[in-house]
Amino acid sequence: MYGLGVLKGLWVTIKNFTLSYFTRKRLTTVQYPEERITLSEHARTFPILVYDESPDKLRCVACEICAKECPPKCISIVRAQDEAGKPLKQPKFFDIDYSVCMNCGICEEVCPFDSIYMDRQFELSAYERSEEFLYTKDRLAKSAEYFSKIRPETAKKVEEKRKAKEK
Amino acid sequence: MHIPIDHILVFTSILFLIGLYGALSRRNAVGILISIEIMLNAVNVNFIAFSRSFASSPESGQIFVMFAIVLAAATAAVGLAIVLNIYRNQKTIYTDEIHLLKW
Amino acid sequence: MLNTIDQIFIKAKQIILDILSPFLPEWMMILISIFIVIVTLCVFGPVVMMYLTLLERKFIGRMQNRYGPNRCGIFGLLQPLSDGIKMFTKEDIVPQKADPFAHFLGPITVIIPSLLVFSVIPFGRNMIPSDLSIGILFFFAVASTSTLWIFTAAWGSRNKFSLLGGMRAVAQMVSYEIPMLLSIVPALLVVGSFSTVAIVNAQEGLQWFVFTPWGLVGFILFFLTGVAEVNRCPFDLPEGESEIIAGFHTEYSGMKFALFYMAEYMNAFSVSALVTTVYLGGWQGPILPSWLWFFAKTFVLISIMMWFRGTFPRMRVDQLMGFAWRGLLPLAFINLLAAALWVHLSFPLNDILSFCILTVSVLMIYVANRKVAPKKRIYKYAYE
Amino acid sequence: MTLFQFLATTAFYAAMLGILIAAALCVTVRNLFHSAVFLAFTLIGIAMLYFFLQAEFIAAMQILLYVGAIMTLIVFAVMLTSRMGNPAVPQSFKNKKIVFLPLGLVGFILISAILKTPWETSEPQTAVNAVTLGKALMNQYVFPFEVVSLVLLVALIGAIVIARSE
Repeated sequence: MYGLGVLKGLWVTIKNFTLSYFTRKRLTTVQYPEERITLSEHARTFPILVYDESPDKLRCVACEICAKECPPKCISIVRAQDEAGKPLKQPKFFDIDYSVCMNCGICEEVCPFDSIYMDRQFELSAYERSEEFLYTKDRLAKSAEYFSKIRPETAKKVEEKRKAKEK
Repeated sequence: MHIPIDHILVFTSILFLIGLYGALSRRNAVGILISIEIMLNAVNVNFIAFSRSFASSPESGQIFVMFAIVLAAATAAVGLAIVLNIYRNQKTIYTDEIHLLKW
Repeated sequence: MLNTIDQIFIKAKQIILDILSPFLPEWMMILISIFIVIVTLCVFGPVVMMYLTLLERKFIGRMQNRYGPNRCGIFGLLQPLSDGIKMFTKEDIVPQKADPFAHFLGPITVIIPSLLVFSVIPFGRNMIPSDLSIGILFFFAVASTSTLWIFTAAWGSRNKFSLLGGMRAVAQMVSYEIPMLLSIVPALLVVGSFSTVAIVNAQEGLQWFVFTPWGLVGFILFFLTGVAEVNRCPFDLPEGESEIIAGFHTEYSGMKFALFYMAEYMNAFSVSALVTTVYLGGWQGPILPSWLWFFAKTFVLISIMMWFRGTFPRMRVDQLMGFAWRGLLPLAFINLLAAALWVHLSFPLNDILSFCILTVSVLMIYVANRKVAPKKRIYKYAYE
Repeated sequence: MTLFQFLATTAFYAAMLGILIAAALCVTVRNLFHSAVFLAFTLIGIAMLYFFLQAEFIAAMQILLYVGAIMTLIVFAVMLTSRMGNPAVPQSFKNKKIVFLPLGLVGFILISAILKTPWETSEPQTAVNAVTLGKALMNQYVFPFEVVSLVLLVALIGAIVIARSE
């Protein structure tokens, strides 16, 4: 009948309205600063560098594959050199411009040494756009425990792979 | 609230003259129709002013004004329809440019 | 005791007058009493509008499984205040090509009818700002001018979208004005006078007009046309955000837009107030004080309007026009006939007769307007 | 002459002045849309005059019919015929000064006639409300009432036929 659709529509909205006062789960909104939704395992925001023991011994060997692969070219690496000028297997400077990074996660996929991974920190507001968003090596470095805390499965896989490689 | 009637009559005649001036001096057909509306209204005010001091049937003035308003609506409708038709055919509604007897 | 609560506002005004009377001359007192009524109306209008916006946002929020605004104030109660401040401080941009006179005139002249209209609505027992002998007619006369002012606003902003919105607004309001006027006439027929106070007095106790057959149809008719006249949800083509940005008030920002916004909500309030006055018995009600009855009924009607807004998509222009001319107008004429019969016949017969006339006519209009599926066309040569 | 009589008469004369100004503006302003808006102001002013002259029903009818309906017609006509506002074209005849001659003549005759005749200012009757109007319309003026509805029907059909685009 012509008018039934109208009545059904009215019934649905008034049902939503009345029941929203009784069952809390109908209301989907999350009061953001107070409550937080739990991020899923594969949430990714900005890349971080992982180290095992201390922040200056990063897993990264400055091979610059991630810098080449990065679509917006926001990673810049300078290889470290010892006194004699021989290049070493670690970066002297490793800067990621967070304001340019588009959180694509390609650097995480291409890194052969499991050193660069995507963090899930998204509250990174700053007053100054240019300097504060240029993350240097020490600000990027995060411990392996932190990494395994935020991404348990991938950390487990990476650990097995590394152990297999060491044997 | 006693307003001497000749004050109202002077006012309506001035209003009528303003409408007449508009009708005579405007080139735009719609402008002329607007001025005719002013003249009609001036006459209506006269009716209402007189109808108050009519002993026999005081409401006759007001009824006449109602008929006048209705007929003004009818004339406005037909007049504007004609103006639209002229505009569609001649692309202009300036009265001095409409001088072809047929289009 | 109940009578004191009922007349509480009248007594308050009387108290103020008594305080002031020894100091001021007699003629000043009359001006003061008029002035008090005007000030309360001018304060009451915007305040009602502010809290209607909040009520609407919370009501529709809850319908869409989310909270309404609850950040400013305890339950979002200060939200209208913050909206007001935002509207004040927003920059008021006038487009360079706009016609300054019409653009400036738009919001002023749109707000005047929506404020003037409050002077005729009876808020409670002898709580009517000015009891005109042509109450209802004054309401419609003033409400019908808003068509022209909306068009001045649309024409003044010299912008294709607002012109479209303006033309849609004029077409819609003109075609919904006739059913609106005709849906009122049965009530006037029964009461025999235009004044709103007489209409409310005629609905003594619980004999509201809505309980008579023609009253129910008239109520539905008047409510639907009222929603259309106020450009609210199912009929809000003039400011259809999706297709013509914001319709006639596209080029307005800051306080001018706030005036349009305020005029819309005040019109919604005054139309639902008039529907309660004519069909739901105004402030007539068994125990509660009269003004409480009036505001309760008006807010029920306003929440129904908001309920419409939460549910219905916008109507297409041809559906809108078809609904007015093919649906509401014939029903209004027949409702007039049924009401006339109802008045002239005795009790048992008149209800039955008018009831059957109306049900038959509603079904006939419904059948006449049903879309007939085109017959299946057989292409003779295609099949050989 | 109580204060209210004084207030009412000054308001009446102020309304009259306002109407004259609005009408003068409506007739002389170049932009056609502005003259339509000023016409609306004159019509509302005249409705206020009717309120003062205790013709409330006519005032409401004036606003409802004139400003609500006829003004919409005029505004639509203005919109459809003007090329999106180019007031560059002169809106009035070049030799419009000549118009003042007949106007002055007619005005002089009219106003002098008005001022000379002694209007018998009888006490105004009781206010005519909608009820007596309705009764008169239905009893005494029922024939013109029907004829006017016929005229409206004819005008309606005529306007549609003329303005209909082929």
